Amino acid sequence: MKLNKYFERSLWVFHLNTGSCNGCDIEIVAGLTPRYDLERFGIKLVGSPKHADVLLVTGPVTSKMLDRVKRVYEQTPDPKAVIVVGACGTSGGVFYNSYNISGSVDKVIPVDVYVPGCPPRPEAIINGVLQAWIKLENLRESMKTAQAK
Amino acid sequence: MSLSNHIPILIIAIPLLAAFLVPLINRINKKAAGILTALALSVSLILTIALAVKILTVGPQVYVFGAASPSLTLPSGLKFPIRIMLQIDAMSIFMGLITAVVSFLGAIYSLSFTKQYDGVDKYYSLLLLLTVGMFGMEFTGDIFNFFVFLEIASIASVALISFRGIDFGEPAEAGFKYMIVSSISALMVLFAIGIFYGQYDLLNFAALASVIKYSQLDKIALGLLIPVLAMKAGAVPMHMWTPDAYSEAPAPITMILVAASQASLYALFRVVFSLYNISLNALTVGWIIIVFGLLSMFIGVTMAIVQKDIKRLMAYHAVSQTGYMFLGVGVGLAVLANPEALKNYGITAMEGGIFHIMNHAMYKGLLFLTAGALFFRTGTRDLNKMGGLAHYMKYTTIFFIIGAAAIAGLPPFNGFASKLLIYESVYRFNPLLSIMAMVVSILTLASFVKVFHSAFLGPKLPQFKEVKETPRSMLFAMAVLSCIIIFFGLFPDLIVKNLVHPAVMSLIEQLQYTGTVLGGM
Amino acid sequence: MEYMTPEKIVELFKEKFNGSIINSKIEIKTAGLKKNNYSLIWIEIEVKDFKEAVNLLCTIQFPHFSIISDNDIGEEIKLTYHFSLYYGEKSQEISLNLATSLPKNNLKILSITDLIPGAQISEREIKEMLGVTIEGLPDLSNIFLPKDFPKDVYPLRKDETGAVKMVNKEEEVKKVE
Amino acid sequence: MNKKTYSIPIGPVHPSLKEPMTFNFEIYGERIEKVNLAPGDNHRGIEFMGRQRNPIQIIYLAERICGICSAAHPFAFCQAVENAAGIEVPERAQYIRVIIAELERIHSHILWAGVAAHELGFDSVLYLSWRAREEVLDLLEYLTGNRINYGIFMIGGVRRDISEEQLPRIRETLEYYKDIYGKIEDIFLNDPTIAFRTKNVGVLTKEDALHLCAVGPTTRASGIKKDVRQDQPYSAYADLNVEAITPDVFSGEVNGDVYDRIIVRLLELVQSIQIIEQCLDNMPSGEIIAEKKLVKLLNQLKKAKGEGVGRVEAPRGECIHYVKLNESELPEVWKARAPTYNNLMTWVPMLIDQQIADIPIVIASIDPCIACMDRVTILNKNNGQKSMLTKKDLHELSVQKTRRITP
Amino acid sequence: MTSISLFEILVKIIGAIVIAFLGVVIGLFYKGIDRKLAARMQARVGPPIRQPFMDFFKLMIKENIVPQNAVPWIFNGAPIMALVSSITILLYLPVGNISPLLSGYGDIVLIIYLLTLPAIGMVVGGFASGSPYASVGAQREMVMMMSYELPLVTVVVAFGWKLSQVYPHLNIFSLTVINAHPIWELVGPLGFIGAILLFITLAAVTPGELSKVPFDAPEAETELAGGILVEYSGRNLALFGLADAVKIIVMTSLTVALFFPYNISHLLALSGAFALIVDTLFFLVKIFLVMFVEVTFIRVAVARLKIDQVSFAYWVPVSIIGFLGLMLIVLDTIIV
Amino acid sequence: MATPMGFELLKQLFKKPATNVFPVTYYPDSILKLLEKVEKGEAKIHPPVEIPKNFRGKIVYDRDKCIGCKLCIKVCPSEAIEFIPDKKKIKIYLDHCIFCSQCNDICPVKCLNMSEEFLLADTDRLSSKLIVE
Ligand code: SF4
Ligand code: SF4
Ligand code: SF4
Ligand code: SF4
Ligand code: SF4
Ligand code: SF4
Ligand code: SF4
Ligand code: SF4
Repeated sequence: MKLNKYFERSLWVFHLNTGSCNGCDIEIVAGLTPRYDLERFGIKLVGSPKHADVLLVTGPVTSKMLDRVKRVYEQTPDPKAVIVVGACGTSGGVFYNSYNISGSVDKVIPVDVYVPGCPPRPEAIINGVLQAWIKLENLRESMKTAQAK
Repeated sequence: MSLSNHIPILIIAIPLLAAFLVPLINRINKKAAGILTALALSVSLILTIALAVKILTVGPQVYVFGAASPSLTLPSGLKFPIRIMLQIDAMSIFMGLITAVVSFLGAIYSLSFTKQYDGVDKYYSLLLLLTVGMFGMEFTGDIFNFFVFLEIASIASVALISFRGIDFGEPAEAGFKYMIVSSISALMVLFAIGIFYGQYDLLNFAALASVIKYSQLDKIALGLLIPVLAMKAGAVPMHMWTPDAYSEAPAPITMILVAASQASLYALFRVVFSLYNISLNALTVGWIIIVFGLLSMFIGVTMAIVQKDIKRLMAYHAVSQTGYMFLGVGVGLAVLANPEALKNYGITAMEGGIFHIMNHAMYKGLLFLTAGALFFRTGTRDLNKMGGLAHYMKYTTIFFIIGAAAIAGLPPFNGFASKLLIYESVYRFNPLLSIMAMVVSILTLASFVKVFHSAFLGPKLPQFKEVKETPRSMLFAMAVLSCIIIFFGLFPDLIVKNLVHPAVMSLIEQLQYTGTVLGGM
Repeated sequence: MEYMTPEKIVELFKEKFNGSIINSKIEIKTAGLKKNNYSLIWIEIEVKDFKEAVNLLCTIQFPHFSIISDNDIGEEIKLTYHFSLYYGEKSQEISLNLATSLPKNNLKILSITDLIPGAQISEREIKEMLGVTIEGLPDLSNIFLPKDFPKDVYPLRKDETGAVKMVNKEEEVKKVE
Repeated sequence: MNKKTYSIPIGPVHPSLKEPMTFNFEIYGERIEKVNLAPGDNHRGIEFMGRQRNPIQIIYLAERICGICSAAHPFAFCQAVENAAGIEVPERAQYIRVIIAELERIHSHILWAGVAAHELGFDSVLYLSWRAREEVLDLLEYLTGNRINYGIFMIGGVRRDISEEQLPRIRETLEYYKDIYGKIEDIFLNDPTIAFRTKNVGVLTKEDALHLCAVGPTTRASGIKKDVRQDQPYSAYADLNVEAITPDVFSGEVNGDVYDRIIVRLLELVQSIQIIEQCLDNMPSGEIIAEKKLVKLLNQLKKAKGEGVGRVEAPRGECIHYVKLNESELPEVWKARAPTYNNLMTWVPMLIDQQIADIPIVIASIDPCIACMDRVTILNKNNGQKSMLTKKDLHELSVQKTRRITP
Repeated sequence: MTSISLFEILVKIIGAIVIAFLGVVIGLFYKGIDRKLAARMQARVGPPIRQPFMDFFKLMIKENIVPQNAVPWIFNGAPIMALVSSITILLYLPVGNISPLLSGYGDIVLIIYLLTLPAIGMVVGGFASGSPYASVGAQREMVMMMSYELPLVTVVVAFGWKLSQVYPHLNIFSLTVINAHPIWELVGPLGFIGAILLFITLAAVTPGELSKVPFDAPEAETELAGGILVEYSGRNLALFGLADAVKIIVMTSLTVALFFPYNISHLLALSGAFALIVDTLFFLVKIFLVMFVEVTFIRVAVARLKIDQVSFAYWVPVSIIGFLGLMLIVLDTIIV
Repeated sequence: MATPMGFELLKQLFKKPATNVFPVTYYPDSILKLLEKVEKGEAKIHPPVEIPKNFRGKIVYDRDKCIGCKLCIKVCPSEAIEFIPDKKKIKIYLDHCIFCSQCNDICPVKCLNMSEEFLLADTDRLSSKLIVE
């Protein structure tokens, strides 16, 4: 996997709803609109997982979405990050004890950043992105030092 | 008296001889028929090139049968030529080159392609005869001989079109259609010949041209010849035979048929320019030809877009491309009487039209060959049934792309070179004409992208698991055409200056044509 | 339009299906400061006359159909069809809740989609979630069940065929590291 | 060319669907020949979960049936429980409920307008209208403590009062919307490209709307005056004059196309503002909840027995909850039905014979809430014959139907 | 063909590389401006102007996935073809005072043809992807291409015809010549109106040529998930991005060359290198203004049209405007 | 385009954007260095949109006051609260919490409160930041 500093500056996001209540989804969209404007950071919503760098996942994983989540994750080219937005994606939130929910997203695909909240404010989502930046920059630093050795 | 003086007749004689030898040889060795044909045609090709070099450097050449010297045109005492003579100027040799190249490559391609057929000896004989007919039409200086060669070519064509046998309904039907078309045209041509002979007692082109008076009868003759030859050339609205004939004939034959239809086109130009020239009302006839051209362009391409049989589709494109030739030459003719305009753009337009003849023969030949290759491997011509073939037939795909790009007039392929000449001259005659020409080009492009998509792209289909690349001889033929296409596309100036321009001039300058024959009469 | 009072409607039903009306009641609810009232009708009817009752309803006005609610009460499954009548004008609407009970050994009811096409999804839901056979549903293919959903599980049943056994129990609070 | 149709699956993950839902379209060229709906991707089994929780917990579950209408479901649920248990809601609470519900309608309709514009590729409108929407979200956050999923409903009343000092802020926001409304209307109804894409697209006839039991703006745009707030006024609506809005109010005619649905929603925006103003003017003082002590409330519900229906006109149409209490901690039955559930089938007549390019806007035009619609249904495309009713079937059904009702 | 010295060829090659590089850089830069301006009109801060560069560098390190159904060499070749052909057009375009690297007989026709090539690259790439979305997108792109070509050709032919009437002996079908003889100076009042109509036509063709709203049906994000490009990722997507950026420069420069070829250096009485710089800067300003009008503003101010509406728009109203322009110019010439 | 939208957009071009540039306007050169600087007070983070008074943010738990009555657990809709029997105290997992504040309401001794903190994103959902004890 290659990483460069441009990666963080141009995160293209694919939004994946795995059974959420929509609350988080509209807050994500709100994050793109003028008040918050995620595009300032080069973040852009794309329509195909093939174009994505980041998967923004919302919602508990319903049985029917289980395979989809995995497939979309596989279709996303490396390097990639996964950010889970909202309580129900992070842990299930209010959705538990159901026959048709397989639980939090991290049971299905590896997750890099969690954004708790139900729904989190758009700023909290931006903060989630910030956590992802920090993680990526740390990763890059460590890759650099590893290479130096 | 060197052998080189006899080249013209050798070009015709060698294939003719081979045509009779093929059935004999076939008795001895099955493979030999094809090889003999290829050999004979390669000799013809070499001779044609040699002849071309000579004509382009020295000037038009005349060959007279049975005279003391082959170049002796006027037998002692007579003021006009009566002997059978071949009369080859830059235009004829230009066409001759096309014929030679196409038929040679057709023969090579056939080496592998005919494996699926029985009775290859007949196939090759007919192929050779067709070639003979075409050479004859292009080289002859005598209107009756023209008729004879036309018949030879037609009969060979009919047989070849229906070659795939009576048991297939369509080939027979297509052959039958072509036969009707041919016989009607033959009849008309004969009738026109009758008119000329009755009036002037002459059959020689040049001699006729020098005495033609543009009488009422001459007009009738012209009225007979133009539509009939346009029909043989496959122009709208007499194009109905082409889709059937082109799609049912075996692929290499289709390629040669394209050239054969151009031989008729050549004849048309010959009649209009060399026979009538200034004596006719150039503007009117020019416009008639332009309208033929526009109609062919549009109807051809729109019909093509909806086809699902790959060869039919290409056939309609052939109709459409013929339109470009008409357009270019038509504009040239329309301004023939206006030296200023002729110089400014008329000549360029004609160069475009004539150059397009050669280019069309090359890329359309290539396209038909690729279609043949697809048919050879998949057994179908239905585009809806094909798909994903680029996975298996890489080279064929590349050749197809080259052919398609050329026919759509994309740079840097030859189609662009000739279309450019047409656009940039025709618009000065009438801007709408070149707008239409360009739009048709784009439609052509779209149509071929569609074909490309349905035949070559998409997932691998299970029924084509066994499909392999085409055999080598077929690839060779396609490769040669591709090289020619690219070469012409990269160095159009070279070709235009050395081949096309002289051809155009020989059409325009009627006097020179008659002069070579009649010796400054 | 002439509006029937809720009492009249109940009477109409009683007239027509006297024997099979199990019980019926009219509820008056109020709201707001002005205490405007609106009424709900609850009718429970035997299965055999259920379809006819819907038909009768349709002769009053084409009803708005909302949903079928279900209740698994041991030996029977009670289905309540929620309709409303006289919508379109202020405060005139009457909610009509038509209930019927199906014994578990004969879970069958006639489809009403021929009368009210909009009921299709709800009927399918009932079929899926409770295993009730809807007779005459236009598309009887097994459309609602996911491929891998067990055939004998009906999530909204409270008996042994319910979905309790399928619940994903891993998702619990106590997931200390 | 022979007729070669091909099928395009759309969803469950597709940019025009912000929520998972699967459609299968049979396409010929660019035209839609057949529509197969296969929802269920978002099915979480909410009713099942709810039947294992106490009513207070269910409020929050109901709120999360749908994040956009996060007032409508708890509203309907609370009403159902109150009806079942015979709890009287204080008047002040009724007014506060209505104010929140109408604020939600404002936010939801603007949200819809933005999303619809986005589906049309008109992102500027999305941006500008969502900027306007932020104001009402700020207000909701100010009143309830959260932008979405307000958590303000409680059985027997509301959890938070609207205090005196909060009133000016509400009026300010309403003034803001009155100010910009003219602009919004101008942009949506006078823009030629929007009209191009929405007029005569996705037509739902009055017949079809009636027979498919469509609700909300979808049915009103087809000319059916149906609005729970008018038909059976609940809560403070009983004191107000709410009239169902149909497009002829604005344009004088009813076509039932997407454009009409835009008209209806925009006019409802004004209506909501007026309703809130009336509520503010007439708000009575008093308690805001019937039982303040939650523990007591829980005990009361544990003892209650009865069944109740709660109906609420959500932004997308009638939202109905049914609750049956039977002297137990858990409700015996909880049934929730969202508006999209009823509107789902209207897609079929709307989409047949339209073009691929119309799919997103037509789908969006009913403002679907798949999350709520899917709360119980499991629909799947597990075999080839999964089609919903085709237009023909529908037509036949409606013909039969018409014969039956018109003697 | 005149003999060209080795040196000349070398200069051309180096020039081509420089132009390609500059074209790409300026293209990306302008794309950044375009995004920024669009964002500002939408009341947002928007991405920094260098954002397109970062997108590009990021895409270059991403994994390049070739879908199973695709034919790899065609799939990977398509973006290269799109980029190379758009760069080639650049070589034919005059920049301010500087005449193009390649020019000659009929190069404007060549440009029209070359303009179709990036689109063809996209179409082939879309078809090669083997995904239904991409196929629908590719079909739409073809329909678009067929539609906008007629008005585009009309504009170009009108120019050629007018010039050929005024200067029968000039090498008229060449952009350099057109650039040197602004249309406004050649025509009377009727022709002036005609020229304005032609400008409108070209302004309408540009967004189609660039697949921007309202003519972005082939990529329609909400319908086709990115349409033609759904299956592309990594390097290939980056190349398509570059091609797009270069095409913006190409189309705007074309408009400038046809309609606003004026330079300002002689007004300021400048000469030499200084004039060159001033004119080049002025040229950049001109293409910026053209881009703002033809691309940025239109794309934010309207909704996407459906593909049948697009082709109708081009075949009927836009073409009619073009023909009217042509007719007015012809009338203008004939009457005078 | 002379549409209503066209005018609106042109006007907007010359207005200040509506964006609240939290936390910084553009991506900084290095996010780590920026955070360092913020720590040292050399740089400032632009604050989020104003938070209203009764905002429901992260829960604050007054451990000492809690009497271990488990009422909060009873009403918590998302099973976010765990009871620790030996200490008779509770533990709240914020990754489960939906910030409904129901536990606050029911707590008889009011030892639970909602704060204004809401920037809770983390790379680990069980990090100490997300568990309130
Ligand atoms: S976290 Fe809450 S708001 Fe977000 S999707 Fe889940 S339930 Fe909805
Ligand atoms: S692969 Fe399937 S889920 Fe993914 S974008 Fe394409 S259609 Fe949607
Ligand atoms: S139409 Fe609305 S609800 Fe449906 S996916 Fe699009 S944005 Fe979501
Ligand atoms: S329709 Fe959807 S958004 Fe509206 S209240 Fe119901 S669930 Fe919520
Ligand atoms: S589907 Fe409707 S009710 Fe449900 S969350 Fe979405 S908008 Fe709300
Ligand atoms: S705020 Fe709500 S979800 Fe969070 S711990 Fe308290 S009761 Fe549970
Ligand atoms: S309700 Fe309050 S006192 Fe009781 S356990 Fe919860 S926090 Fe402690
Ligand atoms: S039951 Fe006791 S501890 Fe609980 S609220 Fe009532 S008085 Fe307080």
